[in-house]
Amino acid sequence: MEFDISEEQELLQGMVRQLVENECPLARVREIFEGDSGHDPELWKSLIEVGLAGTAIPEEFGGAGLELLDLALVSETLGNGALPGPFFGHSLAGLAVLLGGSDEQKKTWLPRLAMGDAIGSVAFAEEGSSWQPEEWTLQANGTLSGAKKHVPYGSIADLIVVGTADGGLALVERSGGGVETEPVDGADRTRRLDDLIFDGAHCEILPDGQRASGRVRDAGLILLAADAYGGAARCLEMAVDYANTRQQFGVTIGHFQGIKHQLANMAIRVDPVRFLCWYAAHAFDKIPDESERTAALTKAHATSVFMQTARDTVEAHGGIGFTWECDVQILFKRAMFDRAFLGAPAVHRERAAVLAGW
Amino acid sequence: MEFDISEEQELLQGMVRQLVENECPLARVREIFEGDSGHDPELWKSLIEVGLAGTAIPEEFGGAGLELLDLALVSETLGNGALPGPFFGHSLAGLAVLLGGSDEQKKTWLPRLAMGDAIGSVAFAEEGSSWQPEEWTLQANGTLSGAKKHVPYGSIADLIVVGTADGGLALVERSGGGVETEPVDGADRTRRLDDLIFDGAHCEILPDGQRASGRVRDAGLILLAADAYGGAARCLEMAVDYANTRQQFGVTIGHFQGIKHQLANMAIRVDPVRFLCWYAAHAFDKIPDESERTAALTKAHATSVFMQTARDTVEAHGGIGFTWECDVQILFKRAMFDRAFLGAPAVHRERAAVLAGW
Amino acid sequence: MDLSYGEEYEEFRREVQAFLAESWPPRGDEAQLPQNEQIDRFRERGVEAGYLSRSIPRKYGGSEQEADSSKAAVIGEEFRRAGAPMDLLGGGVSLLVPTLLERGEEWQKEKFIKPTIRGHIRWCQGYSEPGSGSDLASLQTKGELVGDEWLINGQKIWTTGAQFADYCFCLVRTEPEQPKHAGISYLLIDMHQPGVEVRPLKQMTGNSGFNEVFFTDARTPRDWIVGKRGEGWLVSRTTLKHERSGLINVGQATSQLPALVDLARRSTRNGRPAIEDPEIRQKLAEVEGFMLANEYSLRYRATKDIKGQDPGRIQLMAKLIRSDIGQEVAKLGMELIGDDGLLAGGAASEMGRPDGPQDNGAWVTTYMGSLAGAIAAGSSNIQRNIIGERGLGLPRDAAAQRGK
Amino acid sequence: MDLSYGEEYEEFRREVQAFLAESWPPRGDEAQLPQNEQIDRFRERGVEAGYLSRSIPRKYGGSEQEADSSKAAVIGEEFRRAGAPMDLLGGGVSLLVPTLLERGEEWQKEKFIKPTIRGHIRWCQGYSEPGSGSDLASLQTKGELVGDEWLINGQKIWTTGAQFADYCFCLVRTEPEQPKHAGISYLLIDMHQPGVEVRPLKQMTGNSGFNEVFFTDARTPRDWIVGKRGEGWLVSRTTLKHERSGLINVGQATSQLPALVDLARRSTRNGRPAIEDPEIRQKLAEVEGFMLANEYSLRYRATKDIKGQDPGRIQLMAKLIRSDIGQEVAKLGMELIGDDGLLAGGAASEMGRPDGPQDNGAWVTTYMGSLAGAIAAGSSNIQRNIIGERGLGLPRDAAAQRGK
Repeated sequence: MEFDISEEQELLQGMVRQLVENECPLARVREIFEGDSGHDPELWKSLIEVGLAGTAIPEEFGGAGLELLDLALVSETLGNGALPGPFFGHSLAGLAVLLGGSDEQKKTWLPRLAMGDAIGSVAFAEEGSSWQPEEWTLQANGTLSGAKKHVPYGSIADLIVVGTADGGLALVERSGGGVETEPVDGADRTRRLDDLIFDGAHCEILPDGQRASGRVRDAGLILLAADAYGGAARCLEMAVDYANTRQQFGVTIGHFQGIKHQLANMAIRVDPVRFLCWYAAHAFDKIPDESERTAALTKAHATSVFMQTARDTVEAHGGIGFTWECDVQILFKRAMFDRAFLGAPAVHRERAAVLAGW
Repeated sequence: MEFDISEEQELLQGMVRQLVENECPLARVREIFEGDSGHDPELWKSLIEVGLAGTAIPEEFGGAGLELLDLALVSETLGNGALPGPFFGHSLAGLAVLLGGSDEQKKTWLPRLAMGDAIGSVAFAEEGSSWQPEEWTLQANGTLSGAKKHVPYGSIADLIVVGTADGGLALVERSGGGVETEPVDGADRTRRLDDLIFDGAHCEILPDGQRASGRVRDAGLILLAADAYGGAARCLEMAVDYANTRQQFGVTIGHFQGIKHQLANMAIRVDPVRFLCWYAAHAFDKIPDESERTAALTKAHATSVFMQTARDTVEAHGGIGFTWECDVQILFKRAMFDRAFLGAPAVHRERAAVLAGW
Repeated sequence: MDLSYGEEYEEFRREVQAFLAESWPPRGDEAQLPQNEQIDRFRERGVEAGYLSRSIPRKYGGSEQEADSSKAAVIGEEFRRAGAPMDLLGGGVSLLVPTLLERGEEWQKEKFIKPTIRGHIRWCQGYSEPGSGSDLASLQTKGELVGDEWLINGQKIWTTGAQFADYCFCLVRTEPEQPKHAGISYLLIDMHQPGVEVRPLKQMTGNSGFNEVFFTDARTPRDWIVGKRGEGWLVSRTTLKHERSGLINVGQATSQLPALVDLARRSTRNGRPAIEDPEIRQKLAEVEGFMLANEYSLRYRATKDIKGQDPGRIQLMAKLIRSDIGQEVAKLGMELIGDDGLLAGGAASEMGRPDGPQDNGAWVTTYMGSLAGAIAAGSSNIQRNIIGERGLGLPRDAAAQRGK
Repeated sequence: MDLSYGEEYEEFRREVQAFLAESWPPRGDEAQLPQNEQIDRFRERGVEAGYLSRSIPRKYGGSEQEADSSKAAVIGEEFRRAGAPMDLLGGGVSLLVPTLLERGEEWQKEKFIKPTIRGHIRWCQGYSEPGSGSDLASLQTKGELVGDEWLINGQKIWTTGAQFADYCFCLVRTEPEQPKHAGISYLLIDMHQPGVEVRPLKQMTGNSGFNEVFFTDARTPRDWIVGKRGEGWLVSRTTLKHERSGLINVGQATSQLPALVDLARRSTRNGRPAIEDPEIRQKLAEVEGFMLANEYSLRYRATKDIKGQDPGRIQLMAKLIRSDIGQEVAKLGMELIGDDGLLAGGAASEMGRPDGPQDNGAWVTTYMGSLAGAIAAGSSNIQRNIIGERGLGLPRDAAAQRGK
C-alpha cells in the first residue's frame, strides 16, 4: 500500500521544475504571453531535449515509455510555471495515435512526435461547446470538410488528430492542404487556439479510434486537472508571498486574520487536489473500471478550484492583482483555459452522475 | 416616493417590542419552549388585549383594520423575540375567512378571531411536502375525511381552515368532532405542530376559497419571511454581543478580524432582508401584479438567510452555542420552521421562475 | 409606504418634460454647433431652470435649489428618458466641489467651481499610492514649501482619468515630523507641467482605466491648498452635504438580471436550454433575491435621505453587497457561456454591469471586471472592518490600532 | 503508486483471518460468558498474537510490535469485517497512554497503562474551561500542594465521558506566579471522590455527550503528576509517537456519500425524483470531488507515515476539511428531506456522519451536529490560524501575540 509517487517520479518532476525555472521563469512566460505566436521554438526544443515530447510514448517508438501518471506529474509542474506552448495538445495527439492507430500509423508518427520532429494537436470541439466524442458530427470519408473549434496551436501543428462522427478519430497532416486556420482571441495566451476549417483535407482514419477517443479525452481531462493543480498551487504561493511582503498599518498584511483565514481557506481547497490528480492518473493507468468517472470528477473539481483560487489570488493582491503587469493574470487566464477546455465542470459532473447510475 | 414605514407603524412595532420584552423575554420563551404545550394562555391574552389577534381584520369585524404590511411588522418583532404561540396560524386563518368567506362566515368568525375568543389555524400540508393549493387532494363534500400534516397548534385551535382539492378552502370547527390530532415532534418548540386526521368532520366551504387560497399562502410566505428577518437580526445581535463579551488571548474576540469579518458577512446578508420583507408586504397590499412572485422570492430569500445566519451564530458562539442552555438553539429551530413551513426555498424559487416565464 | 411620487412631484415632472421638449435635442442653428457647445448651452439653461447643479450656489454657477431627492429623482428619470446631458460625474464634481464649498477659500470657489461643474476643466484624484492602499494615511508623496511654491515629489496610483485631467486634488505629506494623519495637506496641482508624468496602467482585461502619476519637482502655488497645512486628512473626509441626486435610481440593483436571464435563454446546458435547467433557475432566483433585498435597501436609504434622517448602518454596506452580488452574477454568466469562457473577452464595462443583451465575450470581461468591485475604492476586507466596527460596534483591530 | 498491499501483507492478512476465525466470536463455554468478559479474553489473545496495543511495550500490557501502518490497516480491515473488538478509542488510550509512555514515572506506567488499554479503567480529559476555549493556556483551575496532596478547585467543560470516567488527566494551574503556559501542571485525578461533581451538558440536538466537571477541594496524591511542576503545557503537547492505527481507513472520507445518494433517490424535488434534478446531481458530484480529494490526501498522509516521512502541511488541514465537507453534506441532506426539515431530529451521530441509509429525522440531527465539527476540538477559526501560521508561514496574529 503506497499512495505516493516514486523516487524516479520525484526526480522527473524535479528535473522539469528545474527546466521551467531556468528556461522559462515568469518574466519569460510574460514575453511569450504577450508575443504573437505564444510559442517559443527554443523553449520547445529544450523540452524535447529532455524527452518530454515523448513522455508517454513507448520506448520502442523513441519515447520515454512512461505512463499517464508521469505525464500528469509533468503537467502539474508545467502548470505551476504557466509554461507556454503546445505540450498539452501534442501529448494528447501522441496518446491518440498510440491508443487508436494502426501499427503503420504508430511507426510513422510516434517517433516523429516523440522526437519533436512533428508537433501534434487535437481538434475535438464543435460549435455549441460540443467536446465529447458522442457529440462529434464531422464526417471522415477519406477527406474532411467542416469546422473544428479551439484547436491548440492548430496553426503550427504538423499532425492534427480530429474527432469525427460516431466518436472516431482521424489524422490530418496540416501540410497536406485543405486546412485553414483562424486564430482564436483566447484569454490564455500561454496556450493558443485556432479554429480549423477543413475543405477536402486528406485524412487517415485511426482504426481503433472509436475505442481510443474516450480514453484520449479522459487523459486530456486528467492533464488539465494536473495543470490546474499546479497553477492553483502557484496562485496560493503568490498570494502568501504577497501577504508576507505587502505592508499596511505598519505590518505585513499576513498579520491580519482577515487575509490569513482567506489564505487558509484557499490552501485547504488547493492542497488536496494534488492527490486527487495523482489518483485519477493512476486509475487511468491501472484501474480501468474507475478511470472514466474519476477523470470527469477530477477535471471538474481541480479546474473549479483553480478558477476560484485565481479569483481569490487577484483579490488578495488588491489593485495590483487586477493589472496586466501582475503575473496573477497569467495564471488566472490559464485557469479559464483549464476550466473550459474539453468541457466546463458542470458537463463533467453531469457525466459523472450518469456514469454512477444516478 | 416614500419607502419607509409610517410613524403609526413604528409605534405599533415599538408597542409590540415592549410587550415582548415585558411579557416574554427569552427566559420565559425558554420555559414555554421546554413546556408541554408550547402555548401560554396568559401571553396569548396579552397579545389579544392590545389587539394583535385581529391586526389585519377589518374594524367592522372588531379587528384593528390594518394591512398585511402591519401584520408583517408585528411578525418581524415577534420573530425577533422568538415569541411562542399560535399567532402565525391564527392570523392566516383570519385572512382566509376575510378573503374567502361568505358574509355570514365573516360575521360568525372574524369577530371571534379578532377578539381572541377563538384560536384559528390552517391545515395545508399533505404527505410529500405538498403545501401549495394546486397540490391539495383532500375532498370536501360537507364532511372531510383524510389527513393534513403540520397544522400549527392543531390541538388547541378552535377553527381550522383546511386546504381542499382544487385549491379550495373549508372551515372546520374542532369542537364539531371527527378531528383527531397527533402531535408532531417538531424542532421549533415555539410553534407547535399537529398532524390532523379528519374522519367525517363537518366542514363548511369558503365560497371564494379557490380565489383566496393562493393569497392566503402568499400572506403566509410574507409573514414567515418577516419572522425570519426578525429572527436573523436577533441572531446577529446575539453573535455581536458574544463577540463583545467573550475574552480570549486577553481581549474580547470581536478584536479578531476572523470573527469581525464573519459578523460583517452575516450583517450584509441580514440587514437588507428587512426592506425586502416590507416591499413584499406592501406589494401584497397594493401591487397585486407583483405580489405572488415577490412573496415567493422573499420567503425563499429571507428564510435561507435566517437559516444560514443561525448556523453562523452557533459557530460564532463556539461550544456554548451548541448547547441546549444557549438561547441560540431556540432561534436556530425557529429558522428551521420558517425555512420549511409552506415549502422550502427551492420550491418557491422554482415557483418564482415559473411566474417570471423563465 | 408610498412608492408613487405623489401629485406634487408629478406636476414637477410635467414641468421638466416641458423644459426638455423645448431644450433637448437642440434645434435650428444650435443643432449645427459642435456637440460640446450644444451640451454647454443646454447645461447653462438647465441650471437656469433649476434642474442642474442644484446644490451649488448661484454665484459659483449652480442653481442653488433646496435639497429634494424626489425632485432629483424625477429630473434624473426625465433627463435619462430624453437622452439629455445630466450633471457631470467624477471626482471633480462629486468630491472636490463639495470640499471646496465647505473648506475652500473664496477665491478658490470662484476660480474652480463653475468651470468644473460645466466640464470646462477636469480633475483627477491623487490619494492612493503604491505603498498606501487600505492604509491611506501612510502616504509618502512629499510637498515642500520653497518660496511661494510647493515642490511635490512622489507617486500616485489608481488615478482614474489622469490622462485627461487638467488638475489634481491631491493628498501630500507636507509636515514630515508629524504623525501619520497629521502631516498631510490637501493641494491642488496643475497637471499640465513638466514635473507631472502620467502612465496608464493596463488591466487584466486588456483595457486601461487607471494611471500612475509621477511627480518630480512638480510645482503649485503656496495658496493652492484647501484647509490649513496638516489638515488635509480631515479636509479629504469632509462630510459630503452634496445632494445625492443619483441615489434613487430605481431598478439599479437589479439591472444585471435581464441580461443574465437573456443569456440563460440563449444558452444550452447539458443538452437543454439553460433556462430550463433547475440549477440555473434556482441560481437566478437566488441572485434575484439578493438583488431585490439590495434594491429596497437602497430605496429605504434614499427615503431617509429625503427625510433628513439617518438610515443607519445599512448605508455602510452598499459597496460590499454590490461587489458580492456582482461576483455571483459574473460567475453565473461564466457558467452559462460554455466554451466561450475560453475567449479573451469583449467590450463590457469593467465594473461588471452588463445592462443589456451582450455577446458572450462581454461576459468574460464581466467575469474579470467583477473582481475590481471587490478591490477598488476600499477593498472588501476594509469594508468588512468598517461594517464590523462602525456598523456593529466591534472594537478596532489590534493590528490596525497599532498603526494609528 | 501501488494501491494493493503487496504479497507480504496479503500473507499477514491470511494470518489475521485465521486468528479471527478461531477467536471471534467466542465459541463453546466462552460464548456463555458476559459480553465484557468475552471481550476481555479476546483482547488478551489479540495482544498475545500481536494484533492489539501494538505500540505498547509488553511489560505494560501491549504487544510491542514494530510500527507498521500497513499491518495496522490490514488488522483494522479484518477486525472490522469480523465485528471483533479493536483497540479502545478515547482520550485515555490515544492521549494519556502515549503521554505516560514518554513522560510518566515508571510506577505510573505500571499502574495505569494496562488497565487503560484493556478498558478496565476509563479516563476523561480535563483541559477546556468555560473561559479558556481557543486560548487554552489561560485556564484557571487551581491546584495547591497541601501536605502530600494536591487540592484542586475549579471547573472544566466539554468533558466527554466524564460521567463514566474513573480518572481525569487534567491541566491545572499550580504556579500562579508564573506566566500563562509556565504555571500549568498535568495531574491525574480520581473522579470517584466527593470533591468532584459531573453535570451533563445537554446539546441543541437534545442529546448529552459533554459534561461540566466541578472540582471543589478535590484531592490527588502529590506524585500523581506527569512531568514536573509547571511543565504541564509541554507534557500535554508531547509529540505522539503512538501508532496511528486508525489512519488508513480506506473510504473514510467518502463514507457519507452513499447515504446522501440514497436520500436523493428516495426524495422528491419540485415534482421529480431528486436524483434526477440537475442541481442535486451537480451538488452531489461537487461534494464527491471534495470528498475524493480528501480521501486521497489521507491516503498520501498514511503512506508518508508508513515511510516515516513528513507529509507536510496537508496534515494540518484534515479537521477543517472534514468539518467543511460535513457541513455541505448536512445542508444538502436538509435540502432533500423536504418538510421533514420541520422535525426535531432522530438518532444520527452528532458529528454528522450518517454512514448508512437512515430516516429523514436523522438528517436533521446531522444538520445540527455538523456544526459541532466546526466547533469541537479547536474551532475552525483556530484551525485557519494554525494552517496560516504553521502551514503557510504567515506571521502570528498581532492580537494573539499580545496574549502570550
